Amino acid sequence: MKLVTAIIQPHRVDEVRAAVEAAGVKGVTVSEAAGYGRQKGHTEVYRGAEYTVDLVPKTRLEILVEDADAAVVTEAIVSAAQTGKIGDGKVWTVPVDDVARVRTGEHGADAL
Amino acid sequence: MKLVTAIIQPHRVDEVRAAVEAAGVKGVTVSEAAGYGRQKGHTEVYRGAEYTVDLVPKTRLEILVEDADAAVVTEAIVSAAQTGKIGDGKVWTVPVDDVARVRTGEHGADAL
Amino acid sequence: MKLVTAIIQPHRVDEVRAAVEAAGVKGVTVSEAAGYGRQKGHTEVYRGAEYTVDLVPKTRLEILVEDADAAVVTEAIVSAAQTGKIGDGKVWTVPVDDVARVRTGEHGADAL
Amino acid sequence: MDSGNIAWLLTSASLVLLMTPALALFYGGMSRSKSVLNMMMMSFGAMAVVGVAWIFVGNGISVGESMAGGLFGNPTSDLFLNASWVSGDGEALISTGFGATFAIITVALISGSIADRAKFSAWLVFSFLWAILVYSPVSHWVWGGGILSDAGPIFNEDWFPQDFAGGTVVHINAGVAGLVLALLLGVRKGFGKEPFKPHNLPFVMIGAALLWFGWFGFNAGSAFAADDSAAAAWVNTTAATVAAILGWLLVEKIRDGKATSLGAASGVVAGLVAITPAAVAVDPWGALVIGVLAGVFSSLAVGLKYKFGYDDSLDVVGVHLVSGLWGTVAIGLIGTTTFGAWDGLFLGGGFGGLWAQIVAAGVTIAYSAVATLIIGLAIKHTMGFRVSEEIEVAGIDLAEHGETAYEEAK
Amino acid sequence: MDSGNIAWLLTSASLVLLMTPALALFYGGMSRSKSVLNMMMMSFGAMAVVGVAWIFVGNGISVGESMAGGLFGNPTSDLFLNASWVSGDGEALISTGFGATFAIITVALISGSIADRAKFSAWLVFSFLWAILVYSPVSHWVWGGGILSDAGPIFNEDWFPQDFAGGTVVHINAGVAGLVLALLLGVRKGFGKEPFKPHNLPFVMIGAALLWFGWFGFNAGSAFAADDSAAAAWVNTTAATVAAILGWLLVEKIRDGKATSLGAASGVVAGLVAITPAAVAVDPWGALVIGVLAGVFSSLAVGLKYKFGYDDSLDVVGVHLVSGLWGTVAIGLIGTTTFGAWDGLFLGGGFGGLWAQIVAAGVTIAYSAVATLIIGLAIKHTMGFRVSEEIEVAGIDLAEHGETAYEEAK
Amino acid sequence: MDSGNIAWLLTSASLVLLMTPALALFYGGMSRSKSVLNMMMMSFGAMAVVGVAWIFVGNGISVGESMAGGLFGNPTSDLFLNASWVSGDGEALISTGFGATFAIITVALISGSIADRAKFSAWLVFSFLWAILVYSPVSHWVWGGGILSDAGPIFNEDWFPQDFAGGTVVHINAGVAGLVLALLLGVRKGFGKEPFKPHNLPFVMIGAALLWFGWFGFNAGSAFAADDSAAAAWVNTTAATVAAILGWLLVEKIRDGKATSLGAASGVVAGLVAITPAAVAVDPWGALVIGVLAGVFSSLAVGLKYKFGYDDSLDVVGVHLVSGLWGTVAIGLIGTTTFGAWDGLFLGGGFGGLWAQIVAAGVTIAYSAVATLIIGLAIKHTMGFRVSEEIEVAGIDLAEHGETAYEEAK
Ligand SMILES: Nc1ncnc2c1ncn2[C@@H]1O[C@H](COP(=O)(O)OP(=O)(O)O)[C@@H](O)[C@H]1O
Ligand SMILES: Nc1ncnc2c1ncn2[C@@H]1O[C@H](COP(=O)(O)OP(=O)(O)O)[C@@H](O)[C@H]1O
Ligand SMILES: Nc1ncnc2c1ncn2[C@@H]1O[C@H](COP(=O)(O)OP(=O)(O)O)[C@@H](O)[C@H]1O
Repeated sequence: MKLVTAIIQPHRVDEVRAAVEAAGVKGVTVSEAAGYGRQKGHTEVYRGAEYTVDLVPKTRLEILVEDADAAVVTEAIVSAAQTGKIGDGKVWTVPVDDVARVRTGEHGADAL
Repeated sequence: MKLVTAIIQPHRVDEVRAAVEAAGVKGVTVSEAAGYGRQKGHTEVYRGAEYTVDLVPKTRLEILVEDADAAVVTEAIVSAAQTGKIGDGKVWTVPVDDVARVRTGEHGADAL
Repeated sequence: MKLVTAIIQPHRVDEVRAAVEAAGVKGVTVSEAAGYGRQKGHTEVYRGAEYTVDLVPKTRLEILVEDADAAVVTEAIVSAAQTGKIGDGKVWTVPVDDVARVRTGEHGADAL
Repeated sequence: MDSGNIAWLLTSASLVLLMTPALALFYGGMSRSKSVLNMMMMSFGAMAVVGVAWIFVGNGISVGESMAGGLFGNPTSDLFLNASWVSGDGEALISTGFGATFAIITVALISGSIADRAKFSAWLVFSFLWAILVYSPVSHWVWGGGILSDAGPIFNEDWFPQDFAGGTVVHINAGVAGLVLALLLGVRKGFGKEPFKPHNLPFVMIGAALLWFGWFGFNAGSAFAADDSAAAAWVNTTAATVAAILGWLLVEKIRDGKATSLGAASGVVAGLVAITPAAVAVDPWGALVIGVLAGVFSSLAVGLKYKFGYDDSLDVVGVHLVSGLWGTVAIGLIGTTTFGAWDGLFLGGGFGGLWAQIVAAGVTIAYSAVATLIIGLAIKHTMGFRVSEEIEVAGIDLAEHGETAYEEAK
Repeated sequence: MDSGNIAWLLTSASLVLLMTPALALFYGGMSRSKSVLNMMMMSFGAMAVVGVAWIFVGNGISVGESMAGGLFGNPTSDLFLNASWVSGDGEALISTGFGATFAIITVALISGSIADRAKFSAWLVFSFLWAILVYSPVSHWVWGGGILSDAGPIFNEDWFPQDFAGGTVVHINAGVAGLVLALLLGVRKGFGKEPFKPHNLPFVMIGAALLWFGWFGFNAGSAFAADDSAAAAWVNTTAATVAAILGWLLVEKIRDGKATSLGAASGVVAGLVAITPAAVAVDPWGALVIGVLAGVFSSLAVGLKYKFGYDDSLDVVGVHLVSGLWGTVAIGLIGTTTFGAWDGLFLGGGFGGLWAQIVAAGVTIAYSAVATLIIGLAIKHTMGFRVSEEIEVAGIDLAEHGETAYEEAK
Repeated sequence: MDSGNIAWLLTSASLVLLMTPALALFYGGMSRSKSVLNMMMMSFGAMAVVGVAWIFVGNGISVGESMAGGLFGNPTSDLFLNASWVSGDGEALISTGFGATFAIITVALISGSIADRAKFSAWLVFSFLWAILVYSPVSHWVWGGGILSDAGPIFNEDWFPQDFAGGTVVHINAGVAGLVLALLLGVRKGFGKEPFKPHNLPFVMIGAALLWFGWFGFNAGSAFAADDSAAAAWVNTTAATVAAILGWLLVEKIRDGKATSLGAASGVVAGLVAITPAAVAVDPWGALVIGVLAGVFSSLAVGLKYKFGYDDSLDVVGVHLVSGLWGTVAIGLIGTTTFGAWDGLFLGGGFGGLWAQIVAAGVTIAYSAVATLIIGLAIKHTMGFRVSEEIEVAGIDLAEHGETAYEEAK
């Protein structure tokens, strides 16, 4: 199994969720993050002094999938999250040894 | 080494922490998340219109363990977090190349 | 490629970001966490009763790097985040199968 | 000079001044956390520019001697409050201050219909012009001996509109202006799809409560004395408001199954709005009736924007226009003469009062709509009234004010 | 009609009205973020239903002519405030309004003992019944010439209970009712194990400060005039409160090593409660003593719930019952006649006053306990008073009001 | 005894009492979330210890008969307000209460310059000593017939300092003390590098609004009657404040491109500070001028701390000292005699008034600087004034009060 992690723009979450559901994904874990890369942050003014807030808010999605689905889900995320502007984010895949469903104690693909 | 990640119900955190400590775990990193899967969210009312909030709050635990302990810790989490209701969460394990302790610069199992 | 994850003291974030940039890293994802380990929490008073808050706030950094850079970046983080006190945190590395840049759809090292 | 009256006017003016920041909290809590500052700044901005506008010519236009057959008061009669000042008369002086607080809150009310998307500079210009060109003349018509008073060309000493504290001048006026601006600026991205939920409901509740507190100055202060009328207005204000909470929550409980805190806070405001014109014109039983129905009408009316597609973001129309109209018309139905001027239809007074109330409401609606449209269009086509969609989605606070409302610890 | 007195009564009634939303903020801040709306809605709900109950029959029961030997006032004497209205008398009218605000806050105080777990509909029914069946008669006993006044069967013109602004009627009464409801509804899941810490301490502090502000209307307004007594009450109110902050913080510093903000806010309330009955009955030195000991007693008393196992969630008993009792009894010890009615024990007045104070407190405790229990049991066994444990753990706001207090930006 | 005057004094004293928690909210919102409680506790602590200090000897030192040639009032003349109490005179009694609220807020203002780093116990000791040794005598000098009054050795009946409500006594005094303490305690870790941004700007705005509301009691209440002067003060207070918002925002718009909410809130306070001494000494046009320039001056002055390297954390110097000085001096320039005592320079009154204003300001600055330094040094070298850097970085709330301001739901 694989864990696909996506860092995306917060306002694309709904579109991405719809896309991965269409690709057969049944569950997603979401959390807040912030990041920077080529996209630098914005400028705020405080008491007459300008300074840069360089961390931009992002949303992290984590999706457990079977090995075969990782590429498909990655493409689904990329196309749904894409706006073409710097800061659209990253999607990466890591190998997973095992998954367990807490409710039932099932393991492996059954636990997804 | 392995990284065991668990997504659980927020109100089971204390029980799970006790269980993994009993299983020999010395440290845990905790963060907030939200998710959905088979468990759908709840309904809120706003200005006479109903709509669905489908992300349910969850807690993420991350635990670094030696290879041999991954299965034991996973079982400890599953049994402590289990309520039997949909939405109890997932536990997964990924391989870890290396761990370092910041304070000392130690690496590997010593750093846990 | 590798994913280097670091759990550090919140007040060392600026130093660590400077250090990894100096080591050639172009982007970072940051999120909030809390944790415990050897470092136990602090005591709060409430209505005359003392009790322990044992989760200490930490910051999580996630950095995607090429295989060759993982060790360098880890060392950069360790030395920048180190204060020598208990609770300085952990840095670990996991293998990554693939990375995609959302904006362009590029994959692999080009996507970093 | 009666020290008790001055004491009450000083207190009342202070209370009404507090209403605008209270509104900022009420509106700000209903906004999303990325646009709360802009929402609050529209109220604070109104305090600044309307305050200056009032001291400059607004007070003269409102209470100066009638010109042009009662269309407005003499704008130069009290430039920079100089005439009031040199009179040395405390009651005159504090009355101009009391008037300023009314002009400010009326303008601030409008801002609720254009949350998240108006340029701050455009809003300041709008506030200045609207205070001088709309609020000041309309207040002259009703309270300054103008065309909607018993001294005007339409009415006579027997039958004339009663508006104790501002059903027409304040609430209908602001409600219509809010509707016009909402139409002019257009809907927000996501309107009708996303719920745009309040980011901080305790703020909304406390904002509503501070409005209520300040409203005692608004209504009971409109007696311009610490007398029997003021006491009557105080009691009716409370009666209508408690009833309106119940009315709003009842509709929610029946329709949605749940009574919300947003509903309770909105009910407070609806009740206060409806009793404003009628504060002494009906008895406590009448106040209860006006209140409970204000809660019912406004709770039903806030859904209309989804039906008709205007993005009255924080329900200026549903609450202020609807309950303002209801309270104004209700006097024509159940007005009594214990403290009021004439009996309403159901109390045997005939249709005279009802007619007067409807005409006053109608004239206010017509003028406010046209004048607001002209001012709004002028701003739209010169400096522009709305920020870009990008700014709106990212949050207007950052782009317009260079700030974010909340910072995490570091 | 004296305009200065009316001005002060209008102001005082407005101030006391503000106390209930201030309490909502104080209590709401102490709640957890998943149940803050329900906590605040108990106050807003009390405003709505107790307001209506008071206008309906409550005012009559409280201040109408005594019936049944002083057990209650004539309920039909001022139905819907009609008699007050037609009297046209401003002081009478605003006094009924002032009375309404007392009834509302007294009921709202009780809600602190049942945080996080009461059905909102059950709370509304309780509020309505308790206002009519408990608050109104008890206020008649003490202030309306009833059984606990000098005109009653127990006391005489020399020795009778002094309760300037509500030590018995308001604080002991609400404190006992809170205790009974806490016992009736039972403890929350986690009581005694988890700390249930306040989710927003700035809210708690500002809530306490607004209570203090409103309390000037409560205490100094209870002079029913802008006179020497009112001024005396104002000064003592401040003296006791500043001393009570010190008293509470001192206990914390000694016992826990740290002076908390929750302690400062709680000290404010304890001091205000204790000086309420005694506002003019002691001198400023006495007020300081009452205040500092109120802080000490209440800060020690809030821990008792853990010992005895009743979940008085936000310390209605520890603060209102304990400091209310202390202030009531203290008059019997250090009362003076500059503005008060008789001298206390330590000032050479003998035991007469002390006895009167203790009897008044005792009768109030007994009646409040029994009547609250009956009303509470009736509700529990018909509509049910408590939500399910599942709802309690998930957060009552969502289940009862369909809302969450705070929304993140999106 | 005039009931209208008492009514207004009761109201005013209540309003000014509210200013200190309003300041706590204003300052607290500007703090970081890890130190907001400590910031607010400095205000609440000042209420407690300065309240007691005032009742003990402060009132006597301030208004008792002059001793030592006008250096202070007789400290034993009103111990524990006993003399006021037995007089039974309402106006005397409430005036002592009114005075207490001024002493409290003046001390609380100082705390803004030492955010995040002062030991709470040290702050309490400082508050007590400063209230007795600095505030009380200086208020005697200006208002109690002391050395800075027309009865003093420096001035005469024609030319003497005008300070209606506290430009010297309150704002210059507190501003200088803030500067001295900021220097004494030293800068915070990260000063000049990190922005230390406000953690909750809606709190800052509402805090400023409540300060404004309370300030009506401060300024209009300083007429000590509900009379023409009080009305004049009310109007000028509003005129200056609305203009100051504009002045501050204008500077920001021109310099930074954006008008901030922090700027609007700060403008409110700057305007209020500047008009405080001049509330009746200038006409509304003069009030507008004073206000707009207060906004300009203070918005420029808040940047000075970065230049000169003193960590006046929340801008006590930039706002209170600068606008306090400006308002005090402005009377010498544009004072008029409609309600004021003499004409200023530009109104043909010559240099007499300007000289009096400058001398009064200078004497206040000198005394406040020296006395604050002595008290501060004494505390620093005995109990210590500052927490460790570790505590400061981790957040002072936890270490000093054992609390964190906000709790997440669980
Ligand atoms: N090397 C990296 N490791 C981890 N996260 C990264 C890395 N580079 C970028 N990110 C994340 O992706 C987001 C977008 O990256 P950025 O370089 O700004 O835009 P783009 O990918 O469109 O070129 C960043 O805000 C950060 O959260
Ligand atoms: N495929 C998945 N990938 C990542 N997280 C998931 C996935 N499926 C479920 N989750 C997480 O697990 C939680 C519980 O899953 P759910 O399907 O609702 O319950 P259960 O596991 O009891 O059937 C979700 O809220 C989500 O956070
Ligand atoms: N086994 C572990 N798995 C995951 N996170 C850990 C583990 N041990 C420690 N941590 C994280 O590292 C932080 C610091 O660890 P701690 O043991 O307190 O200090 P140190 O590493 O300096 O000995 C913890 O707060 C926690 O977030």
